[in-house]
Amino acid sequence: MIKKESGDKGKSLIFTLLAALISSCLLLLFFSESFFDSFVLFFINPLANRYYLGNMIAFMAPLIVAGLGISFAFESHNFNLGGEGQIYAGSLAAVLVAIAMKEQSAALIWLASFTAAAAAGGALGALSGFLKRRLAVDELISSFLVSSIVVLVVDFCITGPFQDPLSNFQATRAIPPAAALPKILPPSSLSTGIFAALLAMVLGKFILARTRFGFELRLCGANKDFARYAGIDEGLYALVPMLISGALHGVAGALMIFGSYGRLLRGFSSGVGWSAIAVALIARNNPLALLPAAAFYAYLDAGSKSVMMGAGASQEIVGSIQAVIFLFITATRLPFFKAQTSFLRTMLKSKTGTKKSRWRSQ
Amino acid sequence: MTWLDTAGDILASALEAMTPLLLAAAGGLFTELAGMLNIALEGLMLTGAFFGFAAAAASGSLILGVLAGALASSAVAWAYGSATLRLKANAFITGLAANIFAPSITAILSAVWFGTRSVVALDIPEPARPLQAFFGSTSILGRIFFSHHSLVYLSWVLAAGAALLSNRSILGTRIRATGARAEAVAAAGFKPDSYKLAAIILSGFFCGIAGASLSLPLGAYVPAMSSGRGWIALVAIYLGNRRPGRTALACFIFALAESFSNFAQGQFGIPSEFILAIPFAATLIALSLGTSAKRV
Amino acid sequence: KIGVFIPGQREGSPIYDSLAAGAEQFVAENPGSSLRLFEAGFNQAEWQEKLTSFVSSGRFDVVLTSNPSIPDLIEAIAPLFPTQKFICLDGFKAGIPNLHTVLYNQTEQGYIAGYLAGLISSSDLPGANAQKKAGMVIGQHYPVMDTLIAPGFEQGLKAVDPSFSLDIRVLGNWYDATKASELAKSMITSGVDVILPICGSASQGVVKAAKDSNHYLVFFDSDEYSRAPGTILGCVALKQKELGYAKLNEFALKTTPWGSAQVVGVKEGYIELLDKHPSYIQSLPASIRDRMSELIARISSGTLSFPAPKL
Amino acid sequence: MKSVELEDIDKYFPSSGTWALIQARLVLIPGQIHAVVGENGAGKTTLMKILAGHERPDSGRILVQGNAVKFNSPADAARLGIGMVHQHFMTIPGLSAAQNILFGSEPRTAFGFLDKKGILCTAADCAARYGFSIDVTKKAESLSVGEQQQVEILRLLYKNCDILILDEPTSVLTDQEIHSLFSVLRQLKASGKTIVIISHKVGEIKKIADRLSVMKDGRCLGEFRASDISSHALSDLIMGDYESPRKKIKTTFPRQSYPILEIKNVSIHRQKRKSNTLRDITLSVNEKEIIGVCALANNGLKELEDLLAGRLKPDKGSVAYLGNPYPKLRKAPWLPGGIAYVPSDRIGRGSCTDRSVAENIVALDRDSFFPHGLLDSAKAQARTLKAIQVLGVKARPESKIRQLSGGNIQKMILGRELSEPPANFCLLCEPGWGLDYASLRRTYKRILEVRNKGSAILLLSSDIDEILELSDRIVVLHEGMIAGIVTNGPGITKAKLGAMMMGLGRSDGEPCAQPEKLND
Ligand SMILES: Nc1ncnc2c1ncn2[C@@H]1O[C@H](COP(=O)(O)OP(=O)(O)OP(=O)(O)O)[C@@H](O)[C@H]1O
Ligand SMILES: Nc1ncnc2c1ncn2[C@@H]1O[C@H](COP(=O)(O)OP(=O)(O)OP(=O)(O)O)[C@@H](O)[C@H]1O
Ligand SMILES: [Mg+2]
Ligand SMILES: [Mg+2]
Repeated sequence: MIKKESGDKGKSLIFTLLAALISSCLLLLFFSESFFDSFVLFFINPLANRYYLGNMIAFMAPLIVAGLGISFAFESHNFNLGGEGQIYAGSLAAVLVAIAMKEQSAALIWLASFTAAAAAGGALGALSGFLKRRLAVDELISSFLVSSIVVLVVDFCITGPFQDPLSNFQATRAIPPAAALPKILPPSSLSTGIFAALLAMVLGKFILARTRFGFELRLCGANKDFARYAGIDEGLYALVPMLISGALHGVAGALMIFGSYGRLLRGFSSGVGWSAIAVALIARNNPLALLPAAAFYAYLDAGSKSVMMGAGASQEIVGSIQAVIFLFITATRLPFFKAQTSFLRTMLKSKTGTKKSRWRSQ
Repeated sequence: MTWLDTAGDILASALEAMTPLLLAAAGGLFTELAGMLNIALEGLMLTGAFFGFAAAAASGSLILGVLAGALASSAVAWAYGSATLRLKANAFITGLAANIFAPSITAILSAVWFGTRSVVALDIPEPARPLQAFFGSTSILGRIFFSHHSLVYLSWVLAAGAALLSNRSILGTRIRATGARAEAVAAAGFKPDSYKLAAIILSGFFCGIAGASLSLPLGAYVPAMSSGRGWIALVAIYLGNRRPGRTALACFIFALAESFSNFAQGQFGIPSEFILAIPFAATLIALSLGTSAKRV
Repeated sequence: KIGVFIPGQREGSPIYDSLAAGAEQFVAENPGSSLRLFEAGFNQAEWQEKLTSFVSSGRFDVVLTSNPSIPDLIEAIAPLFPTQKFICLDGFKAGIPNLHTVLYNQTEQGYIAGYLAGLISSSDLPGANAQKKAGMVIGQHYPVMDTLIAPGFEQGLKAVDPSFSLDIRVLGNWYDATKASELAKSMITSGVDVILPICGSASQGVVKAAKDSNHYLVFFDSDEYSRAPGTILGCVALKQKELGYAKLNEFALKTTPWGSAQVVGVKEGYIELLDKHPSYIQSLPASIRDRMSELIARISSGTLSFPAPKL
Repeated sequence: MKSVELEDIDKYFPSSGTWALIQARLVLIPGQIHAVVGENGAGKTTLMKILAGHERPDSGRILVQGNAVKFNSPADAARLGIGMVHQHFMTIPGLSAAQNILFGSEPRTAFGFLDKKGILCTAADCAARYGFSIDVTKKAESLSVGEQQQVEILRLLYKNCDILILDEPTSVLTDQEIHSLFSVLRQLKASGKTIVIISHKVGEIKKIADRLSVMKDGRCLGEFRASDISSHALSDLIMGDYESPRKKIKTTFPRQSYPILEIKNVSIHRQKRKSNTLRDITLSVNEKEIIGVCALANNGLKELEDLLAGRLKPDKGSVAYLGNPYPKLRKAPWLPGGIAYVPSDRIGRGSCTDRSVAENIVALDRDSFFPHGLLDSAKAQARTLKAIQVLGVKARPESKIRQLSGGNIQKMILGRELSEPPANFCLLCEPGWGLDYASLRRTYKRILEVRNKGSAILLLSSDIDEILELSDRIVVLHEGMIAGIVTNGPGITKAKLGAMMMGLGRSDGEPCAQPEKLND
């Protein structure tokens, strides 16, 4: 029988992290000029250096928000592969609104821009949801295709109608400086956006775990047939979670703009959509676990940058290390540790199982 | 040039552009049938492209190149598959790992073997155009069907082979059964994981050849040269509803849209971004029409 | 102590490779100086952060870099690191006290390439046809491309014959060589016989397509003849290595005009048609070579000049 | 021929904190049919899964031919000739029945390709040899339950299993199907196979089994020769002190009751469906009335269920509930306008196996349990306990459904759907599935209670005894059409209904197959 290994999750996570750590150390040892330097740069520097730390935490904000978006989709058994396009479109909407509202107060700009970002991202997500509901088009594929199109269209907007005529970057004009989120650890790009992200995360957890909406959404994800039997319109939950997912991606994009970049640069989000999926999967779709997962991911990212800059390690070596870590990070079972875990399990059982209890009918 | 000629050229180049897609989709079909989302197609293709090219350059033989590409990519697929199945890790994340790993390892080896991490262009034999001599390429039909290099025809044969393998062979049936209901396969006394692994290795094999079909005709290895084709292959499989014939048709639709957009760039005053989006839009529309037609 | 900040990857980008080579040459000739190269990758959104961390280590006397958009970044961080000196090639921004920029006159570069392409296309070389069409395959649209290079190329073509038309096709990335080859083929079937590829490593696909169909290429930025002798008929190079070397020397002599922006071109010797290469001499008839020499002479002497580009 | 012994098997499920088996033992004598009986949750399925290698025991020994063996997977057990047909079938969708039967040892042509013809022939031969009447070309997903079961049994036979374990094989079969199953089992026994069969129906067991083991609370109470023990003594052993309310609590329904559910001229055509669809069905279910609907497999029962479950839209005709169009989305049974629905697919549709019992109950009525959008746990807990109590489900509100035994899942669903206040309309499909005798009696009692409180009940069942016991009126479907509606009474016999189900006219005296009388 194929069964989900329950329990031992915490333990296996520690083992997997250890395995990842050890194998990446081996790679560093093998490839880098000076193992010690590289090790410090990769693993210590991101935490010790204010600038790296700030950027690392800043990177966590969009990861958490977009990861939350992925979780909303996953929990309802939808797969949103369109994050890239949703982030990009959301950012464009946010920037345009912010520029148009130059004269207004910062709070007003934030309100309008983030709403616009959510609307733009949400519309794209909803499109995939709609296609799934109406035409039974797989949302995994449609979201990917829509995103591929949107990235090109936004590229056109950036380099065409909305290009900043004064800049050599392929970028829109900057948002009003007053509207940028307050910085926390200058010169790093850490801004108050991280608090917004944390707030969104907690709110997301609350909605999924406690509210009726979250309950229905998760039920549809767990068993559509039963949800329908229970009188839930399961088609709605193909649409709405994708909408939310897209909207959160849009907001994640806006957070990056208002927190770090200050304008929409072509290709600025490249990869964030994918990273968000990785983060959500590492967190196993538990919104609160997004925080450590995003921290881990951002830490890895910061470590790579640090070692590339400091020790001249090439992109390739850093890539190999990341690959190895990804290979292990979601492992729920490690062959080498199997003996140990099964030993632990028998120990555990002998402890809990002493009292021969039975279920009693009420 | 008449419009007929133009259409013929577009068709001919679509058939050529279809080759890597068709092969990668044939590979991805196995993992899809085994019930796994294989996002590593991209990385597997790149591995095949590099090793295929390296072997062809070293041996001077295209056949060895194709084989080496297939084998190297199968090996990477095996590693990715075992990690996913033995460690019970999330296939998406391990797939991501494979996609990060492939460009890294090829760059490292490229630096060692060819002294550059960038484009490697060496003299390797041109793939033959086996049918050109017999049927000529003067007529439109000749250009469309008979003017291609051997890898194009190889891809047709292999795609047919993959279809046969998935529909008719024992292994194919087991893989399908695993995808349809793994616990039933286990209950029947088989190990579903070994069929999943077999499917992943098969996908590696086909993707490796797909990669070789990029680098060998070009006579060069260019980093990142798979540039999203693995994803498109995945799209094609969905569009083809996991059936070999329809998947091949889906690959053709995408390739046709792409070669049309290549042509269209020179013709109309539309911003290039919109033209580049044509293949995706065409696929999305085909997907919507296709499934809605099925619903009636 | 020199830090070279490469907004891309050294290998595969001749322009960055020669920048690094220039710096390496300087270090080799000046014992006591040291060099640290950093490749920031092609994602422009990451440059700001990476440049800041590169600089924030405070290890460099001067940071040498090259890209039109980098001066904007330096402008943003210059106040934070007022003592850090920056030299940026291929960029233009005056007025920042710790920055010196040198811009290539890429309209000139485009014009020369276009003129050569026009001559080739209208010649009776075996691969040239009667149609007045030339093409470019570019990775993406970007400002220098749209405002300098492409217009320069087109002017060059029209200077040969006003009836020339330019066919520009966009790849959408810098590495899909297979698609680049398809684009080139499609262009060739529509009558183009000379192509200028500016699409990074994907240009390999254009080379392949041109070679297979016996048509011609002109190239940019560095000596590329050996990639396809007889197919690549001309290279209009930026002498980035020499310029980088010269600027570092200037820095060592403390004569750098900080805060100023220069424009260099053929006249200064930093844009050059590589016409000494045997491949150039053998493949092109004397008539074309003569007209090219004449053009270069006109530009050097200032008879033909292009307004300093505004960016 | 192999002898098999299970000695002192213990099995603890940490996830539910249950000792499913405590020192359980079982001796199988070669060439005999061995029955395992016991109340719901007694551990029967778990013991059989251990024997077939699907679960590993915590302690205890499995002896085959006197040698201790260890099964790490079903494959290990299969190698020793032990195979199991699960309570929930394991056919593989996408493959034909023939491919399912031969799965794992298909005949092949050169180059390792499937010999499609060979597969069909071999499978058909195999089916014919054991007297199965299945069309092996059908796809697995279009097989009826009876056919799926045949496929599963044939699969084991084809693999030459000596020891066949059948977990509640009869619970979803019609009488005819049970009859033919039993003759197959006898034939197998004659050919030397050992068979283990789990069942809750004492009459059946007395008929088919040579020996029987009684389980209770994870222990084996004893083994008996079937001929040595009377049905009554057996019931007592299984149920302990449960005294059965044999007397029927039937009340005749009032003449002038009004219709609650009205089906008018409903037809459903589906070209793709192989099974028969509905044709011109007109039926009204009145208050205080139970209408039993019976049919052979593939004669429209499934479609009728799906129609009333909102899964199929009528192509023609209409359905009205309380004078309004039939609701698209069901309301919880205890709400005004709600509908009670016990589906025949209890794992996929009737419950969410990854969720707790409480969540499975809360899910039906989000309006009341999420008063301000947030869960009112106290209320949910109260409703859950109420539902669990109706039939005595052995589970805590927080237990996951997947940890429940088959019978307990069914009791949870029944309890939920039939708790107070009852719905105006109840759609009950195979309500007695997998229930032990005591639970079955309680369930019937509860159904009649609900009827007497005014509900209109439509009972779809393949068990004619159930239909006869509960129904006021009986509808027989044949090829998607109503073959007859009769008022239940002494004149209505199994034989008569059987004839109607096979489409053999309605008048008495017509020749018809005589189904075996199973119950005493
Ligand atoms: N409803 C239930 N479902 C599952 N397990 C139960 C239930 N009730 C009790 N148990 C388990 O059974 C064991 C015995 O319970 P407990 O000590 O409450 O029984 P008791 O007090 O001896 O009997 P009772 O409660 O019937 O008077 C406990 O370990 C408990 O975990
Ligand atoms: N996977 C599991 N996890 C936890 N508990 C389980 C699991 N499977 C069975 N149990 C528990 O073990 C006990 C025995 O279950 P089992 O399925 O063997 O009963 P059964 O005799 O087959 O009952 P039924 O007649 O209802 O099918 C039950 O209390 C059940 O809740
Ligand atoms: Mg010409
Ligand atoms: Mg059971």
